[in-house]
Amino acid sequence: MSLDLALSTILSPIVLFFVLGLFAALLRSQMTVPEAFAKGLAIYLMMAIGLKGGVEMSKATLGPDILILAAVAILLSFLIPFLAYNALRITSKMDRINAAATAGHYGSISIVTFVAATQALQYAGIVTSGYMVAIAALMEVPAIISALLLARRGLSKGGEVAGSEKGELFREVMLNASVVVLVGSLIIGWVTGEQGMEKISPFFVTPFQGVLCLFLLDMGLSAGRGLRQGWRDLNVGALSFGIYMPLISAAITAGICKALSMTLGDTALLITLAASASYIAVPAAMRLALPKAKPSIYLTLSLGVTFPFNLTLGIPLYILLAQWVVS
Amino acid sequence: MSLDLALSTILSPIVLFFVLGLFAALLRSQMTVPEAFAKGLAIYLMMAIGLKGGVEMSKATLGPDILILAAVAILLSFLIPFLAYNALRITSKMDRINAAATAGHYGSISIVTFVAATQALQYAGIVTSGYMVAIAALMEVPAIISALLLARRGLSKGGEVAGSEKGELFREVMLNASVVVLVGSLIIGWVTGEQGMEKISPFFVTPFQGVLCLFLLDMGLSAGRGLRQGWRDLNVGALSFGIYMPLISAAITAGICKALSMTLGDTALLITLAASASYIAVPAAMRLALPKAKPSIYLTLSLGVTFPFNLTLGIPLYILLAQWVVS
Amino acid sequence: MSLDLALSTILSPIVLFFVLGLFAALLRSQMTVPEAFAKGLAIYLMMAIGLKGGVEMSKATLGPDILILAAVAILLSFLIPFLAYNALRITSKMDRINAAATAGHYGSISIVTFVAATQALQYAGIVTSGYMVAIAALMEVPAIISALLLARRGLSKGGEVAGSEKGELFREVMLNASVVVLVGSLIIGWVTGEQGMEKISPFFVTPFQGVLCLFLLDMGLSAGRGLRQGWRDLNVGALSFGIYMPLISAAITAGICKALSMTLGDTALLITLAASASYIAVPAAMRLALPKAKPSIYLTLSLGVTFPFNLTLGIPLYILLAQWVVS
Amino acid sequence: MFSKKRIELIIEKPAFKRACRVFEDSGVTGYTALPCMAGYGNGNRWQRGTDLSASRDMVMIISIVDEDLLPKITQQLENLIGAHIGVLSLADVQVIRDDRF
Amino acid sequence: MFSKKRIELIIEKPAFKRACRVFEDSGVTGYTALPCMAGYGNGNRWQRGTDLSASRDMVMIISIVDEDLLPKITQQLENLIGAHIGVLSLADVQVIRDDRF
Amino acid sequence: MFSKKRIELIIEKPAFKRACRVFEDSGVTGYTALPCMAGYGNGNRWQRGTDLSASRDMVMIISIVDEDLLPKITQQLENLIGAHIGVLSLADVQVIRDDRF
Ligand SMILES: Nc1ncnc2c1ncn2[C@@H]1O[C@H](COP(=O)(O)O)[C@@H](O)[C@H]1O
Ligand SMILES: Nc1ncnc2c1ncn2[C@@H]1O[C@H](COP(=O)(O)O)[C@@H](O)[C@H]1O
Ligand SMILES: Nc1ncnc2c1ncn2[C@@H]1O[C@H](COP(=O)(O)O)[C@@H](O)[C@H]1O
Ligand code: NA
Ligand code: NA
Ligand code: NA
Repeated sequence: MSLDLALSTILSPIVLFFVLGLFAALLRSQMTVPEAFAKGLAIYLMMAIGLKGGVEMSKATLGPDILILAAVAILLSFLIPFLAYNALRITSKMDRINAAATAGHYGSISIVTFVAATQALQYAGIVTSGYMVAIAALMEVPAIISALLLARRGLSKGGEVAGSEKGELFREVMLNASVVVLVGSLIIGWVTGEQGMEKISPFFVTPFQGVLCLFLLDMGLSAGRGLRQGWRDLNVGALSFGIYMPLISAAITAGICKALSMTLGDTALLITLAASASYIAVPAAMRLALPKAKPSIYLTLSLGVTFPFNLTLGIPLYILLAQWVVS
Repeated sequence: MSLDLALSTILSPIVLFFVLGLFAALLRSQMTVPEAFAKGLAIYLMMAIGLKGGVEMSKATLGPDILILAAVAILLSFLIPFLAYNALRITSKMDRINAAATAGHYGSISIVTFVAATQALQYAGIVTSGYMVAIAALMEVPAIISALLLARRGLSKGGEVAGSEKGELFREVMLNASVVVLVGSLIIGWVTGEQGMEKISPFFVTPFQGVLCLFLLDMGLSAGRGLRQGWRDLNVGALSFGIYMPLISAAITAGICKALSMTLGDTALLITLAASASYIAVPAAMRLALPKAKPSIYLTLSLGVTFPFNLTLGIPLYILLAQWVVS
Repeated sequence: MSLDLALSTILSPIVLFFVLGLFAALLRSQMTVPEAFAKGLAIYLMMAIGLKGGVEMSKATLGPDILILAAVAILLSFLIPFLAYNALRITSKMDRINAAATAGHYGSISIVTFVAATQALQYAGIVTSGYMVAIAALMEVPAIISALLLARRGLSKGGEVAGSEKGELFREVMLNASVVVLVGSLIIGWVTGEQGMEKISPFFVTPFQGVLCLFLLDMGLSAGRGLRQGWRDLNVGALSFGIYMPLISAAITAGICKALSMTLGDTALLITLAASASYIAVPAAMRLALPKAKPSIYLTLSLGVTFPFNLTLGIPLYILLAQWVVS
Repeated sequence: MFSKKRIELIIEKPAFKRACRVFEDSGVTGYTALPCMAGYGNGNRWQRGTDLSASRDMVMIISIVDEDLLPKITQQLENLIGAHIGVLSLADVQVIRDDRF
Repeated sequence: MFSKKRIELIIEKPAFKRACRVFEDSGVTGYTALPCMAGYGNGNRWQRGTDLSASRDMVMIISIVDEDLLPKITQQLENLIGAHIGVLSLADVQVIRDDRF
Repeated sequence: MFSKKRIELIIEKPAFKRACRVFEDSGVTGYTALPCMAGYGNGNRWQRGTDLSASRDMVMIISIVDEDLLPKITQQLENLIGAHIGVLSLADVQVIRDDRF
């Protein structure tokens, strides 16, 4: 039955559209989903999962475990980069700054991977908690601080870049679109509850999976293009990092979830979050904070290697891992 | 029960997403809804309300009252700017040209405010007439003529601006997107009736409120940014105009509705239209016709002050006013 | 009853929104549907029809007739340009290169015309086969080769254009958005079947006709603008070609369908495909391959004349023709 | 190589059509317009997409013209940016084909 | 300050990739492309978004190059705009770092 | 006609706000930014819309300034493009109104 699950995840329309985009880009098709349209869909998706999480939170009673879970999530996001940094330095010959910037991506999360995991779990009939959306939001930012700490030694002490302003990174990071929309929608869903949701669910719930197909077609195109342009800048050590690092994070997180005796669904989601890597919020922050690090390295790894791996093989694997840990 | 109504309007997801956008912008978040996406949604919304109004018109028999109502609406749009102009000149020290341009905005209408009022009324179970959409369209343009009449004395007699063409303002104004789409959809809805609507209602009716949430998130961002950038150009007199002027227009219109013995729903909608101010069609027209007037003044007032006020407090107030007048 | 059908096609919201856009553009309204939004909708539409066709294919058993049909379709696309070229050269005084480029457009197809025909047939309760989507995709490209063959003699032998690369045209054409998305979605629909479709049909099936309205509003604007800008470059012979050519293609195809004893629905669709002309894939290819040909000629004809004709009068006519041929 | 003038006009979008007419009427062989995304002037910043009316957007129009056309066109453009928000500058450029412009 | 040349090529989008190859093959250190939104030439106006094939869109490519590269690159670009719709102009600019270009 | 300098800075979008502050703090009367859509440098191509973070997009900032401001502003911009991806060039232009810049 678990193999069944894996297969049905991989052969879902969502994943197949991603693969379609990936191949189109690798075959050098010029087709694109217009940037403005894709960004609009991204906002829709974040509103939808925020609302859904919020409504579910409004129905549940939240115990103190959620605070422990929140603390654990923040710690995971903060600590994974240190592990990732050392792994990178050992297996590839990447310099400090690039290793630090890349490590930051792996501490943070990919919300699309999270959504895809939710869909796979839902399909398998496994229940998840609404507050996991809040956990996801909490894990976006701490990794950026770790990246800065890791890069500190590699940075020249030459003073500020012209035009920089105190707090610009903080504002960029804490108020980026995904934090604002996710957290905002979560709160709105929480406040208005099931009743408020009723009228807007024909837009935010019913067509959700279809929109995801369209969005993942675009993600496939992006991932394929990232890979095609960037793989020359990476050696085998670095490329393999894009696959073994999520597995390491997954294994560690699985242990933690067992210790916290979390439910099957939440275990699978936390594993997925830990194993996923950012390709929106962190790259933007890194260009500001560590401009010497090369986007062609970290974006190729997180978007071109880890994201496709997680979406196709990773998620079924993480669900199996969760099943094994929980049972 | 009426306080209930007010509360449920303010705590509806639509308004809450607006407030989310407003706060994000005021806190200087960089997040944006892509322009092309937001404009696409705006066209969707106008098609949807046009169609809905048209279908309702196809079911009702239209008496001669509708012609009287149309004439009254045109007059309101035409006359309110004269009132607004004098109010502005008295309470703020705004110069002629800017006062005239701003006054024009308040004679015209905001279709989003109209839609939000429709939703609140629908939620409260209050019936409205389909032809109110046509009334809204009729109120867009006359105020622009008033603004030009008001500004005439302040204009230099120095001949035409290079490159201007006869009729350019007329074409800009009469064939702008909102007039074309609203009126066109109204007619299409009217012609095809309920039967034609059936197949397209899963797109234009069911998800409507959800789309409105996404659109109002963007409107919140725009309003917040407008306010943050523009408030320095305005004194207290001007800023307060953004709130007292809608109330004056509302009061006058309430009296007129009583005289016409209109239904509760239509009264509330006409009050809302009169109290709302344009931030799309009129600004564009003013840049052409009165280029010396400052957008930072009129846009800040209509989009940054009046629109948020109407959306949150205004609409419940106007409904209460309508209830009081009709009963 | 057949006149009824014609009328109900012409008065469907889809066609009426097209006409609205057409008139708005001809009256020189500035309104536009943002490019990024329209392109996003185009991708949605292609995904939706690909999926639908694929799912239907997964339910049917495909006999050898489909291979014959495929061969016929490819041949039609390849041969129609030779006919069109000679027709153009005779009835208008168009030069070789422009006639060849234009002829290429008429061998290829318009997927929106195809979709509109599907809707009209569905409305009339006439069944069509899923694999007709594949047939449509097959007919996109061969005509481009014919255009190149036709233009060969008119081309200077002056060597390659600077910066051109071997295979660029092939890649442009074979991997353009519409081929990738149509064929990709068809395969995905085929693989995942009805079960996979279930979860995504609230996005891809239910709102389809509504989205088509919005898309056709934009097409109307494009067609109207194309016509307004381009008609001066065309004489009466050329303009009439935009109407008589589809009729010739339709007549020939009707005969072929009879010979193949195809079903009513598929006959109507193949006639429509043959009678339709490309305005996306072929123009882009022609700019690369025959840069001396003028877009104002071929785009005005295919988008400004033939497309509006097909959408309003052509489709009902082709359905009647199919009924007459099949019965 | 031949010497021509490059006219660069940054102008508010609502006046775009007017600027086009000025160029066309003055007999230039062509011009090209580019969208702008943000800007600053007089202590105020503007940014595209902030305002649904797009009335604060700017566009840049570039035209390569023959020196002979300059007097007429600059005078007209001066009138235009006297009324509308805009910035005009001229530069020397070289082109390959003299008769193209 | 060092003197360089600024190449500005306005070219139809379908030929964009070809133009890129010309620049790359001629050994420039880089170039940047900007989208255009409207234009006029030969009595015809075009406007972005009017035509779904985008085959009438134009793009502007800017490249700061060393004078030494000019002969080769202008000859190739001349060939390109001989076949495709396009406008080429060159201007003098100053840069701070000589070795960057 | 008065002589001014035209500063053209092509810079990565994440550093856009910093560049704006540099211009504003150095006292220019204004600047205008245009979106870029693609580019090439160091053997790598980039293209807008390829990457959801938009962290590889570039923007072009143009500012017409008085010669007097040049030393301060170029020094600051040099610092900026020392840290961030960017290309700076200066050109001579003529303007009609001297006091505007
Ligand atoms: N003198 C010019 N200056 C700037 N752009 C031009 C000029 N002439 C032509 N163009 C551009 O090149 C396109 C084609 O022009 P043409 O080849 O004259 O039809 C026009 O639509 C403009 O975008
Ligand atoms: N010589 C140049 N002329 C114009 N733009 C350039 C030039 N060199 C680099 N660029 C732009 O700057 C970006 C980064 O270049 P680089 O720093 O060389 O990797 C490129 O992608 C181009 O957009
Ligand atoms: N010196 C300048 N260089 C380039 N663009 C400018 C300059 N001054 C003003 N602008 C542009 O013109 C707009 C209006 O400027 P202003 O008229 O000074 O408010 C600004 O928002 C900029 O986009
Ligand atoms: Na992670
Ligand atoms: Na009003
Ligand atoms: Na055809």
